[in-house]
Amino acid sequence: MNSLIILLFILGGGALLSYFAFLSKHAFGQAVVWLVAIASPVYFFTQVAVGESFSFSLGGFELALGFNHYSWVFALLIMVLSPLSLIYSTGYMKSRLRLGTFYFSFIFSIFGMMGILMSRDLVSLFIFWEIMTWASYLLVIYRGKDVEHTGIKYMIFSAVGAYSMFMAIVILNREMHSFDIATVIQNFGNMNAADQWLTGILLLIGFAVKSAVMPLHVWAPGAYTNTPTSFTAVFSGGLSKMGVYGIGLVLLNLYSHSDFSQVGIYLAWLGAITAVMATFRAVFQNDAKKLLAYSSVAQLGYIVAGIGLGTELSVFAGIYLAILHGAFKGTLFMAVGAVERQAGTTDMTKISGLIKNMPWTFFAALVAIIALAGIPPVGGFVGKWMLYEAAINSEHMFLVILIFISSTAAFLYSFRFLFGLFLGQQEEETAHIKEAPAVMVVPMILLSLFLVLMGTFPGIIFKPIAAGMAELGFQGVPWHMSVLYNMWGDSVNLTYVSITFGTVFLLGLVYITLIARKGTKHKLSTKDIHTAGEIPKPEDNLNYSLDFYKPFERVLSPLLKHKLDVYYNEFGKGLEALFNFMRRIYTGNGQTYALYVVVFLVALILLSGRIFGI
Amino acid sequence: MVANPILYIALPLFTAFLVPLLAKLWKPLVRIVPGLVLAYLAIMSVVLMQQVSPEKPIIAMIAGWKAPWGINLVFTSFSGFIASLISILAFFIWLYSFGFKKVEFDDAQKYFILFMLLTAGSIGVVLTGDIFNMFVFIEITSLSAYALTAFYKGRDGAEAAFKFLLIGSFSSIMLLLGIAILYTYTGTLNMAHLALLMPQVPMHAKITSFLLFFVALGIEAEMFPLNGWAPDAYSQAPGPIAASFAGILAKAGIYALIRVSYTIFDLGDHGGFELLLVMGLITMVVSELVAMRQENLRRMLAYSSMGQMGLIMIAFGLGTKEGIYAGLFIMFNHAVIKSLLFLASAYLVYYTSRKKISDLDGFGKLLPLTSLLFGLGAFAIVGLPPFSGFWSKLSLLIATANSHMEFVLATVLAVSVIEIIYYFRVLGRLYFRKAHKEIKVRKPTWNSVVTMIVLALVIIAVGVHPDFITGLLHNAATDLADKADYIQKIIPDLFSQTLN
Amino acid sequence: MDDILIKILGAIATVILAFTVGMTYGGLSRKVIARIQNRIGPPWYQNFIDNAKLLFKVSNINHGFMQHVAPLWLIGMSVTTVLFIPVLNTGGDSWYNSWFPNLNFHGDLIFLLYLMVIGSLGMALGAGQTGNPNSAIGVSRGLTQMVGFEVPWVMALVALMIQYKTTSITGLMAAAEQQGTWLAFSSPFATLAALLAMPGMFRYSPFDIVGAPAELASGPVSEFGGKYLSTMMTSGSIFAFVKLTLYVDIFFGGANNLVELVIKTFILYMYPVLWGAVSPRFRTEQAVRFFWGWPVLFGIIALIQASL
Amino acid sequence: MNQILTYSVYGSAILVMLIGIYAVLTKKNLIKIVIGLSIMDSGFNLLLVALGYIKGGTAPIFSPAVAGKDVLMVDPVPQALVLTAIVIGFGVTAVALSLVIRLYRKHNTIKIDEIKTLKW
Repeated sequence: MNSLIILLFILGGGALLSYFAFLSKHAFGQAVVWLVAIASPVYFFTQVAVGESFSFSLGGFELALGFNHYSWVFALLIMVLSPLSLIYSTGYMKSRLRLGTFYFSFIFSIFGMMGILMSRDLVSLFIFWEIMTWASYLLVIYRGKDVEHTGIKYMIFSAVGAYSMFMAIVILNREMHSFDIATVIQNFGNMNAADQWLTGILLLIGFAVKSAVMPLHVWAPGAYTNTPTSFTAVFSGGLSKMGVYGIGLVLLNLYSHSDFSQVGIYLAWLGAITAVMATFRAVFQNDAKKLLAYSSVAQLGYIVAGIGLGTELSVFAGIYLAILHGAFKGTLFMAVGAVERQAGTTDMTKISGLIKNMPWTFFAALVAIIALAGIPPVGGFVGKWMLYEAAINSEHMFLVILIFISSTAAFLYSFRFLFGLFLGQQEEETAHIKEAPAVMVVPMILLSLFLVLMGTFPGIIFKPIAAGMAELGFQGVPWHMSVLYNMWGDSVNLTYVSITFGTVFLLGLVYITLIARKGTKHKLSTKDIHTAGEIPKPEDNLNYSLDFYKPFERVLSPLLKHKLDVYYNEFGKGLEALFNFMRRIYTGNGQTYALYVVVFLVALILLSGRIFGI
Repeated sequence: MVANPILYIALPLFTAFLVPLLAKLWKPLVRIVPGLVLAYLAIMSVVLMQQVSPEKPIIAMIAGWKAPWGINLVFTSFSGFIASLISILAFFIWLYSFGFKKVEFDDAQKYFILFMLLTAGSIGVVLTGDIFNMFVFIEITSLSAYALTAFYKGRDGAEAAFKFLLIGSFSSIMLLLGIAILYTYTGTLNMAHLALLMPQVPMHAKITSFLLFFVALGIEAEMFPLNGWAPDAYSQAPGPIAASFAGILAKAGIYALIRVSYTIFDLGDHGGFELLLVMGLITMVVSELVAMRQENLRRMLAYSSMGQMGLIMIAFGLGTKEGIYAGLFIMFNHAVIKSLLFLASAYLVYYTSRKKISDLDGFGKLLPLTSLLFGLGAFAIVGLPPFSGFWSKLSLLIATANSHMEFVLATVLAVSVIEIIYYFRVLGRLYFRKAHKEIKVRKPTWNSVVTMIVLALVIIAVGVHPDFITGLLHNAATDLADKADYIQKIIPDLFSQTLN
Repeated sequence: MDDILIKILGAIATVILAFTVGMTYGGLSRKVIARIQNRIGPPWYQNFIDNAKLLFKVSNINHGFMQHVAPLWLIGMSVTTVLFIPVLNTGGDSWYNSWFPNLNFHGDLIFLLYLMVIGSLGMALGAGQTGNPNSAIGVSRGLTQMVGFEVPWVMALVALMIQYKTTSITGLMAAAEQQGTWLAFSSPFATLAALLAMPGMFRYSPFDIVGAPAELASGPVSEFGGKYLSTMMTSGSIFAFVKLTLYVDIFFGGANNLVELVIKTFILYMYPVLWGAVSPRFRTEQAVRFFWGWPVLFGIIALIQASL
Repeated sequence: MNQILTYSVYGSAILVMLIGIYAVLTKKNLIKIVIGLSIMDSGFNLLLVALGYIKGGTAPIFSPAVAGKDVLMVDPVPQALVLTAIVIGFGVTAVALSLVIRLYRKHNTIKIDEIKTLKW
């Protein structure tokens, strides 16, 4: 029995099994989930390897499964992130309502993702893609919050994307007489220009929807917010990367062999604009989860920009960012989930100063935020650096500026996030809140440690990425364990950075703790603070959390006035009015119907000359 | 066992007229005997499908007259497939309606008589090799359909039935006219013989009769703008009958349409197929768009199945073998899935008078299994893997792409997005709304549950492993595509004469 | 072993130099401003005294771990940065030249840009934990202002990088040397944009919206005292030196010996100080609008010039 | 002359059909519509019989009288068709009328454009 099939079997069977197990008894269900969460990664890392393949025929189509080095990179991400968040969600899911459905869809979407990555032909790719889509849709609407709005929006956009992909697939099949991806890549250049253009663009649309590129991103914030947070970690961290994976395939494997290599640049621009706009939106969110949702869109913007730019370094940066975004955004969503579970809300105007209550969560969030902001010496910096260097080296200067604006503005929401949830005044209402259970904390901590490790030794990830780049046509990408080079030979030596900063920091820590140790009063209440003379009354609000960035909002107000999905909604309304009008065709009067029949016949007979060409 | 295509028609007709006598003996026989007969037919069709192949169709002569003089029943891979589909589906619909409504005895009697007539007629339409005979069977089917539509006195069945009848009688007139024209020029009524003599029919007559056939059968096949009767009939007929309209009546209609335009007339490549394609496209678009805005669940399903019929017409309108294959696949899926949807919806809106979609709120908790099956059907009908709907959509798109029709491709896909929207709206209401107060729930009876589960299993099985039926579909497609073979199998001597 | 020793000694020397110069400049700026406002003002070594006093203050207060380590972020950042910045030109022939090229060749501009942010983020977190609303307000203003001035500053840098096909400071300095003129002359618009962005970094009035003594009680630092504040002062003065040196290195041809360095940096330093002495404070959005006005325009011109 | 005769027969048959169609499409009264339907049917039957007629043909019955010698017979098939069509038409009309009764009981009217509860 082939190992790929066994892996798929573990996931798919686990999904069904968990559904029925939860029907019978809660404990069984938990057991099954743990089983899957442990078995699948263990099996994956021990038994499955690149190069194994399994081909079979189904419904008259020759289907083939098997990882290549490129999809392997993403598979690593999925297989690390998803089990962790599965374990996390055993602690996170408080309500036992429809748990079976939840875990079924959760595991089934993991099944879909792994399937996408291991499918070597377009049919199975599409099948797994659709499975992933509807499974994640079930999770988006799981909470039952505005199903008619957010859920349908997600489904519509996914469907549009998937079907444009579908169209491209069948047209490619017409030209190639095969669904095999390798064959398609080989013969793509031989198609006529129109077909190349059409299929490529359709595929890009299909993938861009999942990776939330403007103007197809409007589903993302709502969907990310509505999903149960333990899945949002996978949703934003892993599932959106499927789109990135596909974009990489299309741009670098198909278009690079054709005369449409410029498309990548436009996509990069779209990505950069997405990054800027989403960042600006994220800055002004009051709900931590929504903030993260927007920031995910922004980060995906970077990734797409990196891959769209299409130079060796930029693609490298893009894939690296994709992996790392999976890690840190997973951590952040887990942290938010922990807060949501313990405090009951993620509204930053309602809660504050949780650092004392949930120190571990804070630590994980802190590391992840530093990674998100791309500050050394944590892993995020590496990706950011490579992205900038790539953009500068390829002299797309305004692109650089856009990316830079968005990542500078990212500091704003990064701080807002940490401050709003964990810092600031510690109120009595939140004093009772406890740290989240271990099953939730441990995954976060693991991921954050991984991020710290990446800060100094990114080479660990560079190795598989460099191998994967070969599939995209970049043979022998150079990489070093902890030195970054750009294309002009300028470099950053991460070890020196970490050593210097670490030494100074540690020396300083010793120094600042020891000096005047007697007189140092630790952990004062946040109530006794310097208030320039006047004594705050107990009812005074000392927590600055509303309109945090009002001045910035004033600056950006002309830009923020336009929201894209407003236009989409108007469009939808117009269509529905049209349909309502069309219903009147069926007047309900039998005679009218009879009249239709006669008129139709007469019309046909009159037009028969035209129809039958005589 | 005795396996002969004639039994397909003889047995149900016989039972239909036997039922009143049986009632005299023992009332439950009225419910039981039709089931036994249909079960026999179902088993028989399995047996026959194993015997038949494109090379050797099963041809049964009535009263020993050879074609073209006698009327014969032709059980080829194509017609046999549809006939088996209909008979098996009929059996399950009987199983569903076995205890569906504890109506008083007379109604049950009528119900089963009419249902048997409907089945017999539809299978007759599919199997007969004689065009006038086909007309007669169509009339039998429509008459029983009118009566069944008006089955419930409580509802507006009569109104729907009258509209149906009004349009239906137009269809019968046109059919007869078409037949008459053909007969005047060829002097035969046997389909194969007609196909053989078709080249010598003058063009204008050929076209006129073709258009007459096209419109008349288009009415049965729910083609726009001839499908005004469909939504009313679907929404007013009893649940299982709505299912059998989708699975049996419409299938017979589309079969006749295809048989006429593929086998009898040779106009296909001169515009006949294009006409079918365009009308199918229009039908699909209009129906799906209208379905989008329905408040009434049954009407929504009705429009959606009209849309599916449009899809089938598109598939056959492509005129390629792949197209036929896709069309057959969609016919199969539509028969199974839409029946499941209608049967499930019958329980979902059982006690609500207006059958509003808004009455479905919160049924996911009240009727978990039924709602689940409905959802499964919805997933399947919009063509999400791993359900059977996906494969038919895939094959249709491949066929469309291979005949270089990007526009049709795009339209079909765009419309399926709309389909997704309105089906998922319903699902959202089912599962994520608070149930209304004082809502009465009818728990499904065991037999209907069995029926629905079997249909669902078929959907999943075909979805996971489509090779269960692809072989049959391929045979059927090859059989339909090869016209000369059909003629030669039925009237070999005449065929050879014309050849030399 | 030997060269490592040299490295460490050089590093220490650099830090001490930076500290002294920064502190002195701070004191001098106070003096200058006082004179402009027609006061006598403190002596130039006043900052040293303050720092020492704070350092040996017995009672220190913090509200939790983040505030405790916040100054360390700052000091760590400033020391690391100063070690990655070439203090003197490689061409210089003074006997002490070999001390100062510490880690210049192991980091580049983009890296520095990000390095400079660590401090302010750590600072912000520390200030956030104090729970003092003024600190939070100050932080939000500071970050907003940062978004403001980073844009023209980065535009200028990107323009230079693309023009000279290098992203490292040493590379830029080498380019300046071999073309013989300062980059200030060869690419004036970039210099203009950078110079206009500069006061935002130094946070003197009119850009002192973060501290804003009158309304925010000196904002983020308001909860810091004693050793914490002294550490901040130290790192602040080092960081001032860092910024000045960076400007001098990039735009004004670097310095071959310490004297030249001191002269250049002091002149450069007087520019924000004098501007601040005579101008009132902006509101936050005004500041951002200022930076996104002319400076950005110059930046764009610079970019276009670079791409030609 | 004969041509004119035959064509007039065809024409009249078609005319009857048109009258029926006219009635169906314009009359609001359900009864009249049903009548229109049956007029349509009969017009069509006329047409069919006329098509099958061959001048001077006898009834297509193999009686001893005509045995052996070749006499001209009218085509039997159309007549068979017509017989079937008549029967079916009768059935349809019966069903239609019963439906009309049902409709009248429910809506208290037989105006077709007032019976539009099912629409859109």
